Amino acid sequence: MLDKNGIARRIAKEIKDGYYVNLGIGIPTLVANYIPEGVNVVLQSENGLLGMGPFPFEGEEDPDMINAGKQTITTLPGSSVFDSAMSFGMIRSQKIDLTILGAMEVSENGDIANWKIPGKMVKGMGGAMDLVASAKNIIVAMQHINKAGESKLLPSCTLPLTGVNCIRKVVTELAVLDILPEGGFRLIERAPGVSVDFIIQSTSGKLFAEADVKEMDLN
Amino acid sequence: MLDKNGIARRIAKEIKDGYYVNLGIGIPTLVANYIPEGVNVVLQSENGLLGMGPFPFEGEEDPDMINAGKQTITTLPGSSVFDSAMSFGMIRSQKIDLTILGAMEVSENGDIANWKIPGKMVKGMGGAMDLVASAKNIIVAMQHINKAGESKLLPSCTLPLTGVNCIRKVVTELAVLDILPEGGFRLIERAPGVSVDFIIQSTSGKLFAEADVKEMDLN
Amino acid sequence: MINKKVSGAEEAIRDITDGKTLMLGGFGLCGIPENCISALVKKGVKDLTCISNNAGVDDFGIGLLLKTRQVKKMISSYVGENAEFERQLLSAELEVELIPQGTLATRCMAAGYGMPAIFTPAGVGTEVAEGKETRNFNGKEYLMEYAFDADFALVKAWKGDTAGNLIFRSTSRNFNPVMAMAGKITIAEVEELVEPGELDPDHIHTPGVYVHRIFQGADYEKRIEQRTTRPRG
Amino acid sequence: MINKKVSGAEEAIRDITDGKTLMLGGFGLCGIPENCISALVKKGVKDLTCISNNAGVDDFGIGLLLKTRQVKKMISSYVGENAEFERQLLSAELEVELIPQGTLATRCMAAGYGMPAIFTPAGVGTEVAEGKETRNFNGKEYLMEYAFDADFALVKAWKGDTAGNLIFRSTSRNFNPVMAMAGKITIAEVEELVEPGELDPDHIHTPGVYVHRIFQGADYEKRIEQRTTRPRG
Repeated sequence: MLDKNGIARRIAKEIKDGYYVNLGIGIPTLVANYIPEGVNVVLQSENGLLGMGPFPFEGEEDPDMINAGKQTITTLPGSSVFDSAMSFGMIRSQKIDLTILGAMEVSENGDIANWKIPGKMVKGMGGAMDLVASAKNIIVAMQHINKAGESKLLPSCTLPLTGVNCIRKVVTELAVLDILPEGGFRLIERAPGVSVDFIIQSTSGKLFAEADVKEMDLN
Repeated sequence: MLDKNGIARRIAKEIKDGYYVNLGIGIPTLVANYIPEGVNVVLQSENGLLGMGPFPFEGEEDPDMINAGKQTITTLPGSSVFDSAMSFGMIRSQKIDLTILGAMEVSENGDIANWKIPGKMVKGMGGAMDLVASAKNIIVAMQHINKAGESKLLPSCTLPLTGVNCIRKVVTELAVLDILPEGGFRLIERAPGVSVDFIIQSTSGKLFAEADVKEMDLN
Repeated sequence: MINKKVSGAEEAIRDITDGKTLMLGGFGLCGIPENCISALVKKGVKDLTCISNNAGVDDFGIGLLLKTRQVKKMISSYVGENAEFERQLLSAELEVELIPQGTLATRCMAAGYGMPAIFTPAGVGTEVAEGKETRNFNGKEYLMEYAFDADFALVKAWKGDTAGNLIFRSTSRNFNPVMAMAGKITIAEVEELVEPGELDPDHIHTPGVYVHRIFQGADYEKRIEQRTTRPRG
Repeated sequence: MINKKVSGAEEAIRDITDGKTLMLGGFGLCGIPENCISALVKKGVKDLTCISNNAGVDDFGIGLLLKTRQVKKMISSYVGENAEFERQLLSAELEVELIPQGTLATRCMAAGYGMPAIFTPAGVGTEVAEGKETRNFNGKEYLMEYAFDADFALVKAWKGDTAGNLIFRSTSRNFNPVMAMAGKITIAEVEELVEPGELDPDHIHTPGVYVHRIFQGADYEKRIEQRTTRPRG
């Protein structure tokens, strides 16, 4: 079973040289730490930046330079700043090659819910609805099961949706799964030490799994 | 009867302190020469400039700094440059207080034609269609009669239209006229030495003219 | 040039009265019009509708206006990090319209660009789409969203000149330029106000035509919401 | 950063083949991609559809491509000042679609901003409106105009870096930034190409994400179309 950093490490392997990538808040942010040497990527932050760098050294934080998670950051040489309309313009026109974001629930037909728990929590969708509606290539980083052991990979989402029929790949603490265009999860890789049976038990949406599915390579 | 500079001089009197003004090609360009001292205006050029200044001194022409007539120009302190989309954005959202442009024909219901003579001349509408469709305040600078003595202020335009029901004020070599919301030209001022009768003869569209209409004050 | 300079925040907001719709620039606490917000609190104007990506935190930014109950309705994309806000929302003391961040930005831009409506795929199939017209272009569904209609836009820039030209610094740009274009009256507060001619025309982000009043703000706190650092060496 | 640098115009336009749709930046002869146009003439590629505000003059700019009959269709707003163009148009050798300048700019922007269509009042009630959907918003009529779909955008900037970031100079900016956003493949030629980090991120007009290939152009003529001056003192 993977921890958050393990999920981030596995997702980082999906990033190809020359990609522009948008990283959501939470586990997706950690992905930046695992991008392989020699793979040139540019990170977009939807508040208006291309070329996000690491956190600043202590004492060098600049209140005017933050990412979409409101964290103080730095920029890399070749970065550019723009306004929010242009930022979502480039997202809508699919200039961003890969979007990585978190989810509370994903359904077997690629729906995603991640912005609201009625009566309990309303933080808002931020840029997530724009991202999932526009991106050509989305990876969801999420927990496969909640603390009660219930699956979050469902036949259909129970929470208010963020986007419909838009997710094609999910990476959890247990597995890497594709979502098939015709519907249903397909098990691609299992996390180290996790059995196919456990993944089957932990997935309440329709799941296609072969018995000999390979274990993830995290290196 | 006014010459081109006279028309420009009369129109300049319509410009109020604090106006943003777009000047079309031809007579409208000349208006800039007659803006009274102490009246602060900012000239917009729709190729992407606010704060247009006079022509440069000889030898100081900059090929990167032109106006919408492709003339080399200078800028005044406080000018700003922007792209064509923003330029027409500010035109559509009515940030420009006054638009002055030329016309081949104007009709008694405020239609204007100024971009095409079928089979003979096709230069294109440039920004004129955007300007007349959006501006809240348009003054047309034009010849009242053509070389054959025929009126260009018509019951309805004969040439392809640039805009419909959008012109409210016309300044010609003979007169200043309003176009009434309910239709018809209304004579406001006559040019020095021009009789009301001659203006009536020279206007083929419906004209409302009182016998004692005042002469223009050009100073 | 046309001189847009006013003496300060109080003069700038003089005609903001109860019930008006305001746009407020900023993303989180970054690039927010601190001086205008303080002046609104001091003035005590009520029943405001605020269009702003976020709602501040409990004791800063728009949070200050929420605490004093001056806001009737918030139109935002993300309102986490504000307990008082969540309380007023869950108790229905505050109207809240949550809309996608890109839709928020583009509805501002639409107003500034004189476009009455725009099409976006954001929110198709979700509760955001309820009651909205959808339209298919090239096999993809879009929502039609209307341009905002705001009485005032309050923006914060780094530098400005008295002709109203604005330059923003780093990611404090965010919603400020699109809101500056969208307000019927746009009020800009800047860290440094200079004379016309001191800003390079090619560097200006918001041309002065969009700005009706400008002043140099005082005592900027520029609070950091998430201070993240890495160890040296 | 991702390196977008190519050796020159020939490599940059290598896959522009007969029948493609191109956007070309510039207003009149100001800010036009001189090197790319020369390379297209040399390559002899034909049946091009060119989206550009103007059509150049007889012996410069897009006029060079018209003279060699490489253009099948022009989509422009203003085509005066070009006798060969007028001849081909009146003899129907050349297809021409004239559209309002603001509509041209906004249809580019729509493509770059992922908006399939926009609304504009320009052309309502004129022949430009023929066959187009109209819609009333708040008592005013608008035309619905579609985003452009261009295979390539060819733009000219003043400075650029190898990451594709562009800065334009004075009014040579014009259509270049909106076309840069709109091309499926965007090729930028610049007067000065620098390394990433040499351009201030706050001064960049076109972020590198929009630019696929960039090169430093040679021998810019930057011809002046209307040389107007005033007497000294």
